[in-house]
Amino acid sequence: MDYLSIASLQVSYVHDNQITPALRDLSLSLAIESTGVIIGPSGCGKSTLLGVLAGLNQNYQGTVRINGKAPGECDETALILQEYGLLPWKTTWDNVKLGLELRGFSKQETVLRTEKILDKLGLLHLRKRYPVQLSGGQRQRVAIARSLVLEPELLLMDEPFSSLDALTREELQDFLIELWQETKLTILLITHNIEEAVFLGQKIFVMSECPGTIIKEYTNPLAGDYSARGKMEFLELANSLRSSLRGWN
Amino acid sequence: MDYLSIASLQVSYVHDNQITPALRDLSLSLAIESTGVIIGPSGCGKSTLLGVLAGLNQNYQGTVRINGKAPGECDETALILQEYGLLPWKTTWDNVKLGLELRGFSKQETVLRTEKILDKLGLLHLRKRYPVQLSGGQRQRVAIARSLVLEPELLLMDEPFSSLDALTREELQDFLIELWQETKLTILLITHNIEEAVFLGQKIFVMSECPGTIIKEYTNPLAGDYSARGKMEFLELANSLRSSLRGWN
Amino acid sequence: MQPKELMQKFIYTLVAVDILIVFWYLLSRLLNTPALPTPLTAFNSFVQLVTNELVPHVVISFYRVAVSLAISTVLGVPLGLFLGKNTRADEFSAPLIYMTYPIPKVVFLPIFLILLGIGNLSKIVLITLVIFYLILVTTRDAARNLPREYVLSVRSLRANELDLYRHVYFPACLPAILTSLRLGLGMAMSVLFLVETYATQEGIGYFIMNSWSSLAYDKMFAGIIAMGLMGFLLYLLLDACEKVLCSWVHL
Amino acid sequence: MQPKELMQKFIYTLVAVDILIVFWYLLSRLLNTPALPTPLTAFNSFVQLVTNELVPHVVISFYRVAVSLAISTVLGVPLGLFLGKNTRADEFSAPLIYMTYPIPKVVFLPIFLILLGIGNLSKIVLITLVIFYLILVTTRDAARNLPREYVLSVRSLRANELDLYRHVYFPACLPAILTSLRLGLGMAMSVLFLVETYATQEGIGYFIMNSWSSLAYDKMFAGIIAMGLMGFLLYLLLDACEKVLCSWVHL
Amino acid sequence: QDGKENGQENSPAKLKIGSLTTEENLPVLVAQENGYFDAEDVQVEFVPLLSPVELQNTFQSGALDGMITDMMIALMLKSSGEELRITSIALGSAPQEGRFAIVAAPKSDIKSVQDLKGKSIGISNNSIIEYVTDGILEQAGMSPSDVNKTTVAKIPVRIEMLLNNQIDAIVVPDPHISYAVANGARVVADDTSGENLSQSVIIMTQTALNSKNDAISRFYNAYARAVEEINNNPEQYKELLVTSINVPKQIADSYKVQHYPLPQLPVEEDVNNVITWLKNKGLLKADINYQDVIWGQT
Ligand SMILES: Nc1ncnc2c1ncn2[C@@H]1O[C@H](COP(=O)(O)OP(=O)(O)OP(=O)(O)O)[C@@H](O)[C@H]1O
Ligand SMILES: Nc1ncnc2c1ncn2[C@@H]1O[C@H](COP(=O)(O)OP(=O)(O)OP(=O)(O)O)[C@@H](O)[C@H]1O
Ligand SMILES: [Mg+2]
Ligand SMILES: [Mg+2]
Repeated sequence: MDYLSIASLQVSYVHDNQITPALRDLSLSLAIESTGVIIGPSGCGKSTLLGVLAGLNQNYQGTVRINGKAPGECDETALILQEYGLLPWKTTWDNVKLGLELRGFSKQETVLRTEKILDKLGLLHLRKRYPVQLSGGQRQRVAIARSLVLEPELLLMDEPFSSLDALTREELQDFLIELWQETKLTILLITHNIEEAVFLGQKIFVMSECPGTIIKEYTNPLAGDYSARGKMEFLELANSLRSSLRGWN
Repeated sequence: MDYLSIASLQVSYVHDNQITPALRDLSLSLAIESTGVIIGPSGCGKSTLLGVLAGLNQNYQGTVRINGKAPGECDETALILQEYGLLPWKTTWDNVKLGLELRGFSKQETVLRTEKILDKLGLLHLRKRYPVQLSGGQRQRVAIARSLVLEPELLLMDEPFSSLDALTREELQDFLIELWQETKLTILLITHNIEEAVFLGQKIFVMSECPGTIIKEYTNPLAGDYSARGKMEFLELANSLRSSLRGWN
Repeated sequence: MQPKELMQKFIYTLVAVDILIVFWYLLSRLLNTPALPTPLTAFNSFVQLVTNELVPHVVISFYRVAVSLAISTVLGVPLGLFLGKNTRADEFSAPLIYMTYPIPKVVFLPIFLILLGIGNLSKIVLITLVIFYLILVTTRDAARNLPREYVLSVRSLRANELDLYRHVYFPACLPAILTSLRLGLGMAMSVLFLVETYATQEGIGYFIMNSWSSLAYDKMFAGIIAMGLMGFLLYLLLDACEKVLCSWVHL
Repeated sequence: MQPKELMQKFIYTLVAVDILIVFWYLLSRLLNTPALPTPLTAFNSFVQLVTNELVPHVVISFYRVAVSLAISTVLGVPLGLFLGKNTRADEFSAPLIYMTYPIPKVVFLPIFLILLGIGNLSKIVLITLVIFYLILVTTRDAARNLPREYVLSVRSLRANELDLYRHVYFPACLPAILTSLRLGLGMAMSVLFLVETYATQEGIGYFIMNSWSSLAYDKMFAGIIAMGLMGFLLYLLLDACEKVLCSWVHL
Repeated sequence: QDGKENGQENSPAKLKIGSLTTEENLPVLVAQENGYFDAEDVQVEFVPLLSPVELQNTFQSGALDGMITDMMIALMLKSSGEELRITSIALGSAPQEGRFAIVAAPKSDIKSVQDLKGKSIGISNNSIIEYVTDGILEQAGMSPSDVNKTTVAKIPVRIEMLLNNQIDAIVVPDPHISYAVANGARVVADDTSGENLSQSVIIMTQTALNSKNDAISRFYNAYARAVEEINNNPEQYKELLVTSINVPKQIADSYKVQHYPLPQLPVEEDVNNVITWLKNKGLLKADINYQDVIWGQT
C-alpha cells in the first residue's frame, strides 16, 4: 500500500483575478517507510506541492492522501520550510522544543529530546541565541532540528541542506539516513543537488517547468548506501538525472 | 596592486556583555579584475566578512582597504545578501531598478538596463510580482539581478546560487564569468559548492571554524575555463579543497 | 475591488447597522429615559435636520479634523521615522515625549487662547497637538522595530539617508501609520467636543454639546448619528488608502 | 541594563526636564499672564502640596487608570488578535467598529450614569471604553499584517488555534500592543478630566479642574507637574516591560 | 491684542462680549435683533461659549472686551490680577430675577430644606451654584456641611442623575428647574425669596474701559432700551429666547420670559457677601473690596 498518494493534483495561485497555475495534473506515490526526492527547475512548484502535503494550502484540486487521510487531518507530518520559518521571538532552544510542546510531550521528555537533537546538529552551544544572532547555515540547522525532534511519520523537507557547507551537508545526509533506518519514517525531500538526490531518494521524481508535473520517475536501489557514492552506477544515475533535467530546459 | 586588501581583521558581536568573536586575525588580498571565492564551514564568519566589506558593519578592528579606500567610502560595491533582502513592498521590477535609481541613472537607462538583466535571468515575466509571490529560487535570482544591474566595480556575493537548480546554477555561473570577462569587475563570492569554487575562483580562500580566519589559499588557473569542468586538474583541485576543508573539521 | 467583494462589504455593513440599531432600541426601551431616545426618534430628527442644519456643522467639523490630521501627519510621520531610525535622538527625545504626552492638552487651552486667539487657528492647533503625539509615537515605534535586514540590503545599494527613508522606513511603517491615522481620526473627533465649545456656533461638536445642554436629546442623537456617519466615511477612505498603498501586505 | 546606560538615561532625562523648564519659563515670561505661572511658582506650589494633597489625588487617579488599562488590555488584546486572524470575523466587525469608534464616548456619559451609577464603576468603564478601542484597533491591525510565513511554519508543527495565538500572534503583536498601551495611557489620563468632574472630589483630574475653575493656576500647574510625573513613571514601567518582553526586537 | 482699534476713530467701535448660552443674553440679543446697537453706532460681537472654564480662559486671553458671567467669577478673576470692572448687573437686581433652586429627585421624600440633612446634592463647586446652595441652606438655618455636596460639573449630567434618582437633589438655574419639574422632580427651595443671592454681572476689561469708554456707554444705552422693550412685551421675545438660549423644547410652551433689570451697579452689601464667602473658601488670591471692582468708583 502507498503511504502517500497524489492523483492529478492541480494548484493555482489566484490574486486580483490573476491566475498563476503552479501545478498541473501531478500524480505521485510513495510507499510507507521509503524515501522520495523531488528535483526540478526553479519555480516549478516544488514548494507548492509540499505546502499542500503539509496541509498549509487547502486550495487544491485532485486527490491527496497521506496514509488514507487528507493532508489537513494527518497529525504525523513534519515540514521544513524553504525559508525556515523560525520564530524571531524564540531562542534556538525554544524554537526547537516548540513542536514537542505543542504535541503535549512531558517536560522531561521535551528537554531530553531537544538536547539530544541540538547536540547532534552541533547547535547546543547556540541554544540561547535568537535566530537573528545565527548564521544562515545555523538557522537552517535549527529548522531541521525542529522537525526531526518530532520523530514524525512523514517528513517533508524543502531544500533542507542548501545553505550548508559540503561537509556538514554530507554529515546531515548520513544522519538523515541513520534516522530513517532507525525509525522507519517516510521522507519526501526537495533538493537541487543531483548527488544528494541519488544518495537519499529510493524514488526520484523529476518535475517539469512551471506549471509543474512529474515528467520522470526513477527507482534508485543505491539510496542510503554509503559506499555507493563513488560507484559507477551512482555516477550513471546522476548523469541520467542531469540529462533528463536538461532535456526539459 | 591589490584592489582589495584586508589585514588582521577582527570582528566580534557584542550583546548584553556577551562577546561572540566571529573573525580573528583574518588577512586576505585580491588583485583588481580578478575573482576570489571564500569557502568554509557553516557559521565560520563568511557573511560577517562580507558585511564588513560592504560597509554594513563598521565595528571591526584591523585594516580593510578597497581600492585604497575604507569600505564605507567606496561607492562601487554591490552586495548580494544571503537572505536576499528584497523589499516586500516593491515588485520584482522596482526591487531591481532600485539600485539604479539610487545612483541617479536616467529613467531611460534604468528601464533599459533593468529589462535586459531581468530577461537574462528569466524573470521578465515575473516583473510585476511581489517577493512573496515568487518561489525561493526566483527570489534569489531577483537579488542577483538587483546587484548585477549596477555593473559595480566590486561584486560581493553571499551564496548567491544556493537555492537554484543545477542547470540554472550553471547558467548563472557562466553568465557571471561572461560578465566578468566583459566588464572586468572584481568578484568576491561565498559558496559551499566546491565545484563552483573551482570554476569561479582565481583565488580560493578556505576558512577555519568560528572564529574564522583564512587557513589556506589556492591560486587557481582553471577559473572561468568552460572546458575545464571535466578535466583532471579540475577534479584534483576540488579534491584537495575538499580535504583541506575536512582536515579542519 | 470586485463587485462581489463590494457587495459583501455592503451587506456586512447593513448587518452591522442593524445590530447596532437593535441593541440601541433594546437599551432605550430598558432605560426608558429621555437621555436615550429610541432609534426611530433619533433618525426622524436626523432626517429632519440633515440638510439644513447638520450638513453645515459636519462640513466645518470635517474641515477642522481633516486639516489637523493632515498637519499632524506631515509633522508626525517624518519626525517619528527620524526618531525610530536614530537611536541617539530617540533616547534623548523619549523623556521629553513621555513627560509631555500624558498631560492632557486641554490644560494648555488658556495658553493657546492667548497665543493663537479664539478662532479656527487655536482649535486646529489643539486637535493637531493631540493627534500629533499619537502619530509620532506609533510611527516611531514601528520604525524602531523594523527588521534590520531591509535597511542593510538597501544601504548596501549605497542609499543615502533620504533614500532609506523613502524606500525603506516610510513604506515599511505605512501600515502602522495608517493604523495611527485611524486612531487619530477617532481622537480628533473626541477633541471636537472640547474645541467646539468656545467661540463658535458651528461644528458637529458644538451642535451635540449645545443640544445636550438644552436637553434636546433627539437632536443630540441626530448629531451623534451624523458624527458616526462622518467617521465611518473617513474610515472607508483610510481603508481604501490602505488597499492601494499597502497592497503588498495582503498578498 | 548596565549602570552606564542607566546613567545616560538619567542624564538625558535631566536635560529634557531642563529644556522643558527653560521653554516654560520663557513662555511664561513672554505671555505674562496668571494663566501660565513661572516654573518656580508652580514647583513651589508642587512642593508645598505634594505630600498632603497631591499624593492621594494621584493615587486614586492611578488606580482608575491602571484598572482601566488592565481591563481594556485583557479584553482588547484577545479580541484584536482574533479579528486580525479571522478575516471573516474582521470583515463583519469592521463596520461596527468603524461606526462606533469615532463617536466620542462622552456622549454616553448619561447612559453610563444611569446604568452604572455615579461611583468608580462608571468612571472606570468610561475610561476602559476609550482605550479599549485603541488597543483593539492597534492589535487587530498588527495581527492582520503578520508575515504569513510564521503562521505557516508553526501550523506545520500541528499547532491548534490556541497555540497559534500563544506562540505566534501574541508575541508577534506584542511590540504593537505595547505601543497601544503607551498611547492608551495618555488617552486614559485625558479622559480623567471628564470622569473626575462628576461625583468625586478625588483624583488628579478633579484637582486640576477644580484649581482651574477657581483660577488657582499655581495649584493647577502643580497638578500638571504631578500628572506629568505620574505619566512618566508609568511610561518607564511600560518601557521596562518592553525591554524584558520584546528583547528579541532590539538585537 | 489690546487697544489695536482706537475706539474713537474706527467707527463704529466694536465690542466683543462673551457669554454662556443663558437667559442673561436676551437683552443683548434683542438689541442686536432690533438694531439698537446700530442706532447707537456701536458694533457688538457676541462670542458664544459652552462652559464656564472656557469663558474664563477666553476672557483672560484678552480676546474679549467683556463678558456676562456670575459675580464669583468676576471677583475671582479680579483678585487673580485681571484688570476688570463690573459694569452692571445682568440678572439679579432683585431676588426674583435669575432663579436658582434646589430640586429633589422624583422618588425622594425630601419636602423641605431640613430633609436635605445628610443627603447628596449635585452642584458645581466654587461657583454661583455653590454660593446659592450655601445661601439657601443657611437661610433655612442649616450649615452647608450638613449635606453631602457632590460635584457634577455638567448641568445635563446633573439633571439626568437626578431624574434617575442617582442623587437626592441638585441645584440648577432656570430653565433647567422647569425642565426637571416637568419631568417629575420637585423644587425644595429657591432663591427668589429672602436674601438676594444670585447675581450675574457684565464685566469689562480695564483696557476696554479706557479705550472704548464711549462705545461702552452707547452699548448700555442700547442695552437699556432692549431691557425696557423686553419688560414691556415679554411674550414677543419668548421665541427669540427659546431658540437662542436653548430652552428645552418640552417646557418651551409654558416658559415665561422674566423681568430684566436696567443697567445698574450691584450694591455693596451683595458684593461684600460674595467676597466674604469666597474668602472663607480660600478662593481669593488677594484682598479686594467693592471699590476695586465696580465701574466708575475709585
Ligand atoms: N503567492 C503566489 N502568487 C502567485 N504566484 C506564486 C505565488 N507563490 C509562488 N508562485 C509561483 O508559483 C510557481 C511555483 O512556486 P514554488 O514556490 O512552488 O516553486 P519551487 O518549485 O519551490 O521553486 P524554487 O526551487 O525556486 O523554490 C512559481 O512560478 C512562482 O512564481
Ligand atoms: N548578531 C549576532 N550576534 C551574535 N553572534 C552572531 C550574530 N550574527 C552571527 N553571529 C555568529 O557569528 C558567527 C559567524 O556568522 P556568519 O553569519 O558570518 O557565518 P557564515 O560563515 O556566513 O555562516 P553560514 O555559512 O552558515 O552562512 C556564527 O557563529 C554566528 O553564530
Ligand atoms: Mg521552493
Ligand atoms: Mg552566511
